[in-house]
Amino acid sequence: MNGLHATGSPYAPHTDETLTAMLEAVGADTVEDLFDIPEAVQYDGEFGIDARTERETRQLVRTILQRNADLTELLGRGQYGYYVPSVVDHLSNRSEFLTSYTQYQPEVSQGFLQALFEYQSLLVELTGLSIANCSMYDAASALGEAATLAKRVRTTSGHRVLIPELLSEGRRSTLENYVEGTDLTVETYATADGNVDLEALEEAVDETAIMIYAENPTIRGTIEEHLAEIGAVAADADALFVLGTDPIALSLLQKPADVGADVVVGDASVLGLPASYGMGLGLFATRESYLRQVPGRLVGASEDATDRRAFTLTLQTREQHIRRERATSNICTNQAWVALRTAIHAAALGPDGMIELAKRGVTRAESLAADVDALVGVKAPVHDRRHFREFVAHVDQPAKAIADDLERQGFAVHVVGEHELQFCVAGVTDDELDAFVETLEEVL
Amino acid sequence: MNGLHATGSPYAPHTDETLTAMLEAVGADTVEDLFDIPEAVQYDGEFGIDARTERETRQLVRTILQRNADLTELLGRGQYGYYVPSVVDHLSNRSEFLTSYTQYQPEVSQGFLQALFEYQSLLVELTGLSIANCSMYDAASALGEAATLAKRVRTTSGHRVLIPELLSEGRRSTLENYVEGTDLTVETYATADGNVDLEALEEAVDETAIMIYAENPTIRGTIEEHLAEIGAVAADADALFVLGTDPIALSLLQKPADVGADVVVGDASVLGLPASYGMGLGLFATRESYLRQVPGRLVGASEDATDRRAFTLTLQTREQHIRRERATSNICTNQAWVALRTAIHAAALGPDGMIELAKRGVTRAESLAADVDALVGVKAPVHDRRHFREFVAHVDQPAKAIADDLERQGFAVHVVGEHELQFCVAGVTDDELDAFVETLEEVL
Amino acid sequence: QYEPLLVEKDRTRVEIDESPLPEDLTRDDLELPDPSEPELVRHYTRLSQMVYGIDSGPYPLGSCTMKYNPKFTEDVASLPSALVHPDRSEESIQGTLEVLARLQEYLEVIGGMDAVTLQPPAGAAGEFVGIRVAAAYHEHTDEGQRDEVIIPESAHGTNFATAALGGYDVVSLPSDEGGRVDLEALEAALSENTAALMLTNPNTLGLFERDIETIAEMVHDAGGLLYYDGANLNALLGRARPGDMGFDVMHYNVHKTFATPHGGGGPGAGPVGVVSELAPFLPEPRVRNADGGYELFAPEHSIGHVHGYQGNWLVLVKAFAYIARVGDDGLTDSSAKAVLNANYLASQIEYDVPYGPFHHEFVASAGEQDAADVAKRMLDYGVHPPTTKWPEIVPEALMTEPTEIESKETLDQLAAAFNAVAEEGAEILESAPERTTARRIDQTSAARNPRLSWHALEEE
Amino acid sequence: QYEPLLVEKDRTRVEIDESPLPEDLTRDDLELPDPSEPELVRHYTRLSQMVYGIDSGPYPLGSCTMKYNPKFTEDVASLPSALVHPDRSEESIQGTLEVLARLQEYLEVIGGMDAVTLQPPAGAAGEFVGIRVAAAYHEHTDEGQRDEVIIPESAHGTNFATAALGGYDVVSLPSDEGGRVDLEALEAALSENTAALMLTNPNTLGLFERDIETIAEMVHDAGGLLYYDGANLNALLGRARPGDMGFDVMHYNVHKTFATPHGGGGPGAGPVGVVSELAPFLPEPRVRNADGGYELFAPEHSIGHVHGYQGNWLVLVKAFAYIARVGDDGLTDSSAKAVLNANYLASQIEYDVPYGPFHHEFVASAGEQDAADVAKRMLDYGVHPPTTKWPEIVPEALMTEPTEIESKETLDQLAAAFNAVAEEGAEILESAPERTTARRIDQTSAARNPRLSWHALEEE
Repeated sequence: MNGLHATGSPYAPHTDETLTAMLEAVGADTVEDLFDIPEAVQYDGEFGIDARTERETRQLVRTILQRNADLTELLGRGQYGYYVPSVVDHLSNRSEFLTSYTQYQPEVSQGFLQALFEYQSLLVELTGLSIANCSMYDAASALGEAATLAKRVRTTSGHRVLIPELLSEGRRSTLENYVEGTDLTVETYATADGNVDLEALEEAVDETAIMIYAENPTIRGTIEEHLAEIGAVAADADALFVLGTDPIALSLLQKPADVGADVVVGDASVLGLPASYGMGLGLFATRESYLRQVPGRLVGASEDATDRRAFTLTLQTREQHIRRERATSNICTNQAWVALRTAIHAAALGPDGMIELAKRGVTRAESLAADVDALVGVKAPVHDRRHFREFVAHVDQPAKAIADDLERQGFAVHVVGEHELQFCVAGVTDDELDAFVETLEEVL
Repeated sequence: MNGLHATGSPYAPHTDETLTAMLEAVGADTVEDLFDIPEAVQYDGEFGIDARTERETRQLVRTILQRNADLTELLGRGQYGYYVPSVVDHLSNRSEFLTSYTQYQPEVSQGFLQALFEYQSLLVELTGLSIANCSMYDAASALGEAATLAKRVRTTSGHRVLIPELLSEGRRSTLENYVEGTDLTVETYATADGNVDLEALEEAVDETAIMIYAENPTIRGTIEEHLAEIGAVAADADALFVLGTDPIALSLLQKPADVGADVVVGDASVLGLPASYGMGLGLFATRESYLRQVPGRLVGASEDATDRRAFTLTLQTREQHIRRERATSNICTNQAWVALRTAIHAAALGPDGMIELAKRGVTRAESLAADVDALVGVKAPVHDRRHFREFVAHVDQPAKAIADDLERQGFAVHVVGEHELQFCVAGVTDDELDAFVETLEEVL
Repeated sequence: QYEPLLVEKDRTRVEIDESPLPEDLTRDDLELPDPSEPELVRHYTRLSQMVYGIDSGPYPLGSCTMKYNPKFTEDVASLPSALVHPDRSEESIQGTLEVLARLQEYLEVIGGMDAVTLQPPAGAAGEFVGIRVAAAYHEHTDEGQRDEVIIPESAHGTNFATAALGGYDVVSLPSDEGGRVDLEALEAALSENTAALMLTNPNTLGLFERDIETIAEMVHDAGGLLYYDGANLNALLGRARPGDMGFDVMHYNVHKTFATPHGGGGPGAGPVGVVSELAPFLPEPRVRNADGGYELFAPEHSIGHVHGYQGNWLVLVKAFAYIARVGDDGLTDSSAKAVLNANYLASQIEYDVPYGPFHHEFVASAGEQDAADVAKRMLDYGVHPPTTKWPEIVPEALMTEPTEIESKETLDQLAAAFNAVAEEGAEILESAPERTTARRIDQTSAARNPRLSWHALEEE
Repeated sequence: QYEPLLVEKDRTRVEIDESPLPEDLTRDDLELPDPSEPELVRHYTRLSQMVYGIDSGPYPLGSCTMKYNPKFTEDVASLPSALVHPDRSEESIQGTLEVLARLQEYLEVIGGMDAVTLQPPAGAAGEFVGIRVAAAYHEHTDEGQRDEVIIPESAHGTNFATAALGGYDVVSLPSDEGGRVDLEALEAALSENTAALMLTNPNTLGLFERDIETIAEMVHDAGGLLYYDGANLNALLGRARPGDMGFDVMHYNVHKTFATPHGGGGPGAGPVGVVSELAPFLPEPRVRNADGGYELFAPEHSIGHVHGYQGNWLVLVKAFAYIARVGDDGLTDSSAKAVLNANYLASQIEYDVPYGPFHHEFVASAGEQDAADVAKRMLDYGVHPPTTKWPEIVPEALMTEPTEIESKETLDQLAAAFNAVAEEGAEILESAPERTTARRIDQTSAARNPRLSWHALEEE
């Protein structure tokens, strides 16, 4: 109806005729009469935002975004640009999924509830823990929520949250914000050659520790070798062992339940989302015993009036809209649609495909490390550990200068030290890795 | 299930286990045993086509297609690259639409049938004729079908099909193929300054003419001024007046029923499809009296067992699957999904938007003609007519050389004579037109 | 579920005024639906939910090869670089031409043909090209008058209609007892008037024409050409090639064999392959390699165009992507699983299947039941029924083609639907379907009182 | 309609073997659903058909602003150039940064705020940033101990939960007779302990807080900050700005006001705007213009991160596209039509609406009926019901927000559903819904016996 010369909202359907009829029905002369805003706070300025046609708007955004350089990204450190199969887009963009609200009327939301139930089940299988919520914002906020869970479930007088010194700034800082309103304090413990320094950790842990956080793989790509020991240290101190990881790593690496993890957090969108400038999906799984203290929404099975299986949001008395200031979290809008995508991506891969993808994360990273180690002026990997998906390399020249050169040649890498670069193979094709090694050799 | 290392078809679901069970059920040892192909004609060679992952395949096609130059296309002559609103893609790609078959089971195809009914109705409104089928392949094949219709409905001894000398090669040649199996012959009549030469036409028409074809707008972008007269000539000779046009032109130009058209053909995908290398949608509308002779599928309203309105394919006794060699056409698979897109695009524009788009076809073409006419060495338009969407310009220099220069500068135009270029504004933005005029001036 | 017509919700009549054209060149007004974008979206979303597609469940329509349409092929077809005008210079669309050239090569080797045109926009259009090429060939090489095309009784309706459109008389060929070409009848039908024999292999009963070499020899000896209808090619992929069997011309239904979506009836694409002797007669323009690039050319004796441009490009690029994805192994596996699925499903249903051994499809008989009613009733079990009442050689035919994409579980579900209906009486069948969007639709009323537009509905 | 779990159709347990890692670093096995691609597609296609979205029909959830989500915004968010890793150098992602910077500017002018952060991934996260910024500000400027946040009783639950998460004691504020802030109660609640007052305007009854200037003055006089909960901003677009009313901090719900899809519960985005005094406390990194380009920087007293990176980028780019599309006129028209629609709908229903004049939403009372039952019964009429039983100030509340995208026709259809249910007895209501995919679902059983994964179902 709006043709090419719309005024007003292009999405409001009112014609002059219906407008008149509606105003008459409500007894107003003009729409303005319906507003009850004191004159003093009325706004009569203009935003200065020109309306555009749909085509012009698409052109505008495209033009702006084309200012991004087209780089092959060997980037990771918590965010991964795996290839996302086409079915994930096509199915998750089905508009019933995309345009629906939270499932407060389950009778007309069974499809989304079931998808979220399948997502929860995926995480239960991957972690070995019995409870997974149906999403938090991202890995960082899930970590923050884990700390508040620790606060609620640990009745000891503890207040210390222990995190590794090697941790992404975003995660550490977000965690600190989450605990700022509590009496908890965040402290780091030392790492040794990319893994947890077990001795240092043991020393740091006492009865005031209520939570120990570790990651597998670590931010520098090393596979943590002492998970069971960390679990034991935590158990001895009656502290919660919170493990940071992700669904692809979990497909191959140790099952968290087997090493004593109480909570698993991380970014589940490694499955389901391409690199999206840090947009994620907070994975949150825990033991059944903490069920009533879990933050976030939970989908459960139930029965409908005809005794058929049906799904519904459940245990909502934990949530803010019921319990207000005594809720287990303030989260309301979450990342449900990303969880849907993750479930679809996992199903598209199947267990075989997920394991294979994980194995390739090991073999391809280690093979790339060997390739760059063979170059003069590079030593890789820096850590004498097994690696998953990425690794740190020592370069004799200043790392930043090499990274800049690489960027000019079309490759993005992490600078993680004055003479340290980090390379990640996730989502990068073999051909691109070959080209990268060649280019690295050239710019050295 | 196929993970990263599938063999065989990635879309066949069989596991080793189900394969065994199924072979047992059919009493075969191997799948090969089920084939009843004489050894002499068995193929044991290889096609030499490597299987690829989905990602690799996408990459392959993308890489190949990137060999196309990125040009602003001032191209028309029967195919137009109008902007297609985003809703058209999103709705027509709903997989129920996209992956369904012809509606031979109407009880589970109501949605598609209704959409095609709405498409037919759109054409009825645009042409003023009472019957429109739910698609032919493209404008050329619709023209061919119109000739065979003329053959069926004209009982005179006539055999001559008259077409304008200015006609696209694809349409003329396709028409000739369609009539090759009949006793019809295709003859051209003269045009005058881009329009039908009425006198020449009158001279050409006698009792042996069974069909007169004309276009509005013509292939050179002129608006035909003598439609009613052509209609009268055809009526006098008892020949079918077949008019070639399209839905955007019809939104503004004379209504075919008002000028005596018996059949309207053309490319309806000017609404609905972006430039798709010539893929189209054959528009076919005619008078009610020819209903039983119409080629192609028709959707009609009916009632279901509960007396509710329902839609169904109807008058199928005209079609090849029922009437075989006596069918009104051999068409089976048609362009239904494109017709769906056309209906959506039309509804997205609304009558206002369609008329506006058509008006802009006139004003922008004439404005561009004025702009290029102002350049030294260019005279435009060549024809002293009103223009729709495109026009021919005379250039003093060799046209091909100018077109080549323009292409190097990012613009594609038609070369239609040694010193004639043709420019079309459809789908080209104002900014792009400005840049074009500037570039043309530079390369002259 | 019920959705009004758009025009019943919201319409506007707009007068043509302030037109840049004089009044005598314009229409007076235009009255069309005028929905807001949200309402438009809801309308078509609801309509879509009233359609059964491959993504809804099994779709075992015999002779239609309703395969899963891989989603990624939609992505490649919507790449901006895929969307070019057909009148662009060859130099500026080397990518488009390369896709076409490579697809031609794929189809040549898959069919065992020497040259392929991609121009025909559908299977029937492919048949038409085949028949036109045959006619042009005979005209060019023969003195004699060849005005007959021989077609087996059980062939697709398009074969008959196409031959007639090409100006040929149709000579109908009865089947032998086993459901295959009757060689004696063929001998009788062949003459110096024979332009071509059109054959589907496996035929519409799913049976391989075992005597194909003899048939080819007979046709060729009579001076005729052998045409292969590619509708059933999925049965043979990687196992036998029409070119090796002696066929001279063939069409491929890429929307069947190569998994492009059927789109509710189209668009499809019907490329045509020929042996080298016929290549000079193919439609123009064709694509070929030239100097490390690609160019268009007109074959020497080309029949000209059968489409305004180069056919259904968006379909062709999807077919190219599909073949490039699945490769040799995938193609060969498709025919294996398609044949296995048909045989397995047939073994699980209670209806009689009179002819065999069949390949990718079988034709069961509904016996005392009306096949059309059986189909309607199957809808109530949530599956799509087979093609019915055809080929007529099988009484009350249920022509069934599950394709390779169905799992044993889905086939079992289909068999359960067949078998449930097989037990039901005429009364239930005649009142079916009961659980669908619309109940049984009155075909007679639709045809007797044709209402083909909203205008016609409003005149009632 | 019923669809099994994927795992019930097809699953595989895979042992981890031939691993590149030593056994003690790996798990033993993995058991997951293992569908073929066609089956996967059918599964999720069927699931989607069991979901009611905005594209299905009206969705008048009060306080949720369920607008139509323009399709083209999906297209821009899926541009390949939109998809970059967050650790890229600033130089290499100038496009991404420009979108963010321009969206910040849009939001600043729309809200009348001096600075905006886009990092919070949801409305509640925005509230948290607001509360943390307020805390940091007080810590930085005050000696006094401020440990209370005042929140009206009728406020969104997230306000309370957020204040608590921020370590504050919540002081609950009763409404006055008219449903607005009770100034006397506010006076009593304010003290030197007051960190902030969190307010929604229009409030959850749809009423504009007419005394907003006085309220602002009172809060500021007490040394507190005034927080604006942006959930209801759609009512005021182009007509009043929180910044002009004296608010110091606000969040925007872009998935409400700026039409990005709700996605079944998320992702959303909850940008936060502040007055200049508070800008130094905003989360890092922020984006700003620099030398004709864009750069990231850390505000002087930043509270740090509240998200691992920069929030929900894909949502933000859609919001940017929406605002750039509709412009001033579209924004201002949205609030007009949203308010008109709410008033019109309220005028057409038989339920009592006790408070007014309301703006974009109204809260009707189901009276003797149970509001939750009313909602279930409305589902049977094919529409989505309003938010129910909240705010509690209205007995059996039906909190209704149709938004600007609904037509009079759709509103009439909604009113008809309201009015039909209003006439119905308790028995019908309690057994509703009857025409939905699932019938009334047993919430008690779900909570008493939590089955939260397929593993739990199998243990039963």
